Amino acid sequence: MLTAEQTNRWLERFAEKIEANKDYLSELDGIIGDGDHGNNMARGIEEMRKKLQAADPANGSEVLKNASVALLSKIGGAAGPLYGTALLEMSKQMTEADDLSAVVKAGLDGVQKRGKAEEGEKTMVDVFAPVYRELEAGNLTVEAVEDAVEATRELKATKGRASYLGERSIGELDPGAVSIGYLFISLIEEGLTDV
Amino acid sequence: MLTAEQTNRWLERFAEKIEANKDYLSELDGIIGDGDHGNNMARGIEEMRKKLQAADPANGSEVLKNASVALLSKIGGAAGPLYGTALLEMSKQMTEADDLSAVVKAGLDGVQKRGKAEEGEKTMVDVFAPVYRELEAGNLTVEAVEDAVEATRELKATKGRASYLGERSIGELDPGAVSIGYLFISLIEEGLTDV
Amino acid sequence: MKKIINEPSNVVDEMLDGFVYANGDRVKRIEDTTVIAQKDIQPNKVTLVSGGGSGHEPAHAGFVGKGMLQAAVSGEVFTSPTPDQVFEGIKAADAGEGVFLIIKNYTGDVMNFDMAKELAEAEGINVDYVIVDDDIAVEDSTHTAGKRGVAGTVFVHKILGAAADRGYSLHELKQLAVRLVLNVKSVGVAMTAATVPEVGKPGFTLADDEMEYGVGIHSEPGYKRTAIKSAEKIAAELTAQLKKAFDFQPGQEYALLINGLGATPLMEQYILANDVKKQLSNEAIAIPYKKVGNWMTSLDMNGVSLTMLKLEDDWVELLNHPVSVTDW
Amino acid sequence: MKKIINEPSNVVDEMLDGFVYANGDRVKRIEDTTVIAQKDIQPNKVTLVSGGGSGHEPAHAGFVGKGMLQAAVSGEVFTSPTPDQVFEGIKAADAGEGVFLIIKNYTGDVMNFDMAKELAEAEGINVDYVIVDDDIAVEDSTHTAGKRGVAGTVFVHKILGAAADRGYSLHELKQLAVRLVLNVKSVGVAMTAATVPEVGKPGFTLADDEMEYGVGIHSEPGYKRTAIKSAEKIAAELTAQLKKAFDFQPGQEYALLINGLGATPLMEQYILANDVKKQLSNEAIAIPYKKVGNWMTSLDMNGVSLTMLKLEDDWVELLNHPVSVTDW
Ligand SMILES: Nc1ncnc2c1ncn2[C@@H]1O[C@H](COP(=O)(O)OP(=O)(O)O)[C@@H](O)[C@H]1O
Ligand SMILES: Nc1ncnc2c1ncn2[C@@H]1O[C@H](COP(=O)(O)OP(=O)(O)O)[C@@H](O)[C@H]1O
Ligand SMILES: [Mg+2]
Ligand SMILES: [Mg+2]
Ligand SMILES: [Mg+2]
Ligand SMILES: [Mg+2]
Repeated sequence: MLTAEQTNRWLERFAEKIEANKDYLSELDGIIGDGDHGNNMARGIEEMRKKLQAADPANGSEVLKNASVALLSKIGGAAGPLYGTALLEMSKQMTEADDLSAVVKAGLDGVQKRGKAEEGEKTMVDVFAPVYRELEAGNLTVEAVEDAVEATRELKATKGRASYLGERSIGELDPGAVSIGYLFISLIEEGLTDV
Repeated sequence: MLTAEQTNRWLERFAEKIEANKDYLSELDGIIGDGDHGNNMARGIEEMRKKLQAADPANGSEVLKNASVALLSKIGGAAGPLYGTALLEMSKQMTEADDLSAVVKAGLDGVQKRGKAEEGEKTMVDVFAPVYRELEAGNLTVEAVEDAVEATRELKATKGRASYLGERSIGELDPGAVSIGYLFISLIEEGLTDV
Repeated sequence: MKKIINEPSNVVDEMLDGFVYANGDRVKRIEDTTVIAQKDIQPNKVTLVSGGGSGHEPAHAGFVGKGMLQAAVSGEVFTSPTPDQVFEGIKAADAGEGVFLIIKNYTGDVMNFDMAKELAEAEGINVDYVIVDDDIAVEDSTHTAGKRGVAGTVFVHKILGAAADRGYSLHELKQLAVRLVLNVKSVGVAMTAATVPEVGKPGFTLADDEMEYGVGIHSEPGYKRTAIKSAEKIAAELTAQLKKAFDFQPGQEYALLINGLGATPLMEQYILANDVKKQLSNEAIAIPYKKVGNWMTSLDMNGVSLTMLKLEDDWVELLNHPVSVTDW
Repeated sequence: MKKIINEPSNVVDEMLDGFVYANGDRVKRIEDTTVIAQKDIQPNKVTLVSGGGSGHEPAHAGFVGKGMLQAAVSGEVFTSPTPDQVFEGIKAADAGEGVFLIIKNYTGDVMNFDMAKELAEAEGINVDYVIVDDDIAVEDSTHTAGKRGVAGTVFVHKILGAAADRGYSLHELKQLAVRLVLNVKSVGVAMTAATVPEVGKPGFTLADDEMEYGVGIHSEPGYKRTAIKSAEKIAAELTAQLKKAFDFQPGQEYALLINGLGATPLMEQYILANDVKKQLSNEAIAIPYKKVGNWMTSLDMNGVSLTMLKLEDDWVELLNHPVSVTDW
């Protein structure tokens, strides 16, 4: 299991990326959605930082649980329940096994149970799922995450997003895919995929 | 007294001028007022034409009275009661004397009683009053009417029109002065000032 | 011009028919007129008639019904109705105890309503009236001698309507009306001008970063043009103007109306309400009655006005008196 | 961006405070939440909670009061509120007989309300819900699986509120709600997109001579972009869509809601009402209930939507059931 310190580092790096890219995420969402994803995430991140700084967690699972509650209570919209669920399920799984790919799988399952999206529908699932597969195969890299994010560009939004102007969505990245990408890139950059 | 035929010719020429200048009058009103004077007058004129065509008046006084009722019932705003009153008072005066300047004076008095404006406040009174004086002096010309209209340009709207943006009104003609100018120019052009 | 209309010259007629279609259980249109009248007017009470140019919806037809107006007369857009139309309104409202006219202070309105009053009196109907001039922004503005009549008129409708419903005589209504008008003041701000359908372009132009304090509900000039300010600063300016005009004294009670001018969302009106709250909480006055929304609009003008009414006697009660109208 | 606001990130908080300032006799804000709740909720009745992203005012706080909603939960602008906030709303509304949630069909709203329901049930509160998906414009649009929830939600609030006030059980409300949702359909048109304060520019762009049919209340894409049409043509298109979706049959009765999207003046809404009247008079259906105004807005969007509800049983009576809310 990740230690509290490791998990804090992971989420802090994630937080920095979200904050640095807040406007970018909202811009992406502005093209194919309603333009609030960056603001939603930034609101959640601010609360998460506060909660994590105030807490004295025993292990990584507790850190994830605290983060989950913070994100759930501040992001709102679709991303809030999805991030909240992802982190909560990962937290739960972490208490049971040390296998990081099983942890990520639990998060992915949670997201899919909550949001009912399959792969290919241009959502964060299109990053979550390949990340899990690469992890399991033992070769998750930053490039692999970035490729998965980039691949959402060519997908046509369907579940939850298609329309007669569906073509609006083709050629643009999915904002939730980009933000969840940051989560996994942070994990790699902190060197936590091999612990 | 003007005959019915003469008065009809007078008002028909007036009607033509209003219709031809409907947009111009509204544009003038748009600069210093609310932009409806041309539309207001045109609505009244349409009704006046209808009424005058349907009527079988015995004399000019009756024509003016019918016109007055039509204008009053369709122009609305400030111009409606003023035109309605002007024509009604002129109609009344016409039954009493043949003197055209006395007729115009009656109209002017009616307008001032109704609207409480003095000369110099940038209203139709600034055309009505000089027209009366010229008529009385026996030398009313189209040029004299046009000069009176033109002179409203330099007046600053006061009664009913001044404001901190009062300078908006300087340099522009008063729309009601222009329209009442057409009334008197029509009178001259129909050769009715010497009858 | 992005408007949902047909012929620009037909907007008033079609609007009135649409209004009756939607609210036909409560109101009717007097045939061949622009009068919207209450159905089933109670007998033996003084009745109220108001109106003016169109473009201020829900004023005035939206206030027709038991407890408020018995008839509303609509002119063309931003143009006073003609005397014959107002006269039709008076006849439609008359229930035998006299008719009271509520007139906004514009040269055209005053003259046309006055002539209608003469017509009605000639037919034996008792008529009295009040002229509302609540806009403290400017004296002697375009179209007006003295101050203009704006959103404060709505409080006058409401209170006089309640008083009439309670059986006030024509004379008592007049006395109350005069006191109301002395005690009601408004001031507004515009971000954009209104576009009259037949004109097709805004009544004046404000740059993208400009707004103007004191603009009238027909786009008449205001008293100060400035860069766009925050809601907080706008609330500070508007309440300062009202404070100066009223000379707030400790213990006084006021009613407050925040009025959207047509294109300003309710969200912004409530944000402004919050800033007005902060401003007024610095004063030793009480605000036992408050109302927020679009009441006296100016077509698609983006802006708001603030109205305060210094309360006397039982005026709060009259404000709270139940009504059965479309918009209150 | 011409808006009367302060910090764009603060609009919801300030709006809610302003709302309570203006309507504090009827509602309160639950401290440290975005919940507006009715004061003095009657005991022993099922209570109603709705909400969603802000920017749709008067929905939803304007409908809080006896006979309609007991609590409204506001998210950030166009962003569903979080589960803890909805949970606070449920607790504030709960009067012991269960709480019924009215949810508009957006992925975010459905997930957040669903999680709140779980939280409430874990604390022993009985919760049931309905998901309103009245917008027939498009299937599977941005933010939504299936059809979106728009202005028809207002009819659902009104009728369920009346039914709850009359003592319906949670189970009976659910049954009624399901039937309502099957019978309510809406479709709209936008002349301009809304500008979210934190974004600072319109959600999409329409040329000066363009409009778009079927745009959602968060600026989601519609089904047809076209040159600006007359009110008559717009009424024909919107009623044709509804006719097709309902398959009008002789003798049917419908309620009609004409809903302004925020920046469209009432005048235009009534002009459209007049054209809708002409369209519907060609059908052998009756419209015993009609309502026109801004009920489910999209900030400063210029546009309107049309909602029809096929009436069954005593639904007209429930629509006419008296309420004590800020905006009805
Ligand atoms: N059903 C779903 N399953 C998985 N992810 C989803 C789903 N719906 C939306 N998302 C993700 O959420 C992102 C949008 O989040 P956000 O903009 O914050 O919320 P909202 O869509 O409510 O405005 C999308 O880019 C997408 O990645
Ligand atoms: N008190 C007044 N006395 C005389 N003329 C007046 C007065 N007020 C306005 N007018 C005239 O009426 C004209 C405006 O008419 P119009 O635009 O039709 O009505 P409104 O001002 O109600 O929009 C002005 O240009 C002016 O000449
Ligand atoms: Mg979004
Ligand atoms: Mg004018
Ligand atoms: Mg006018
Ligand atoms: Mg959103």
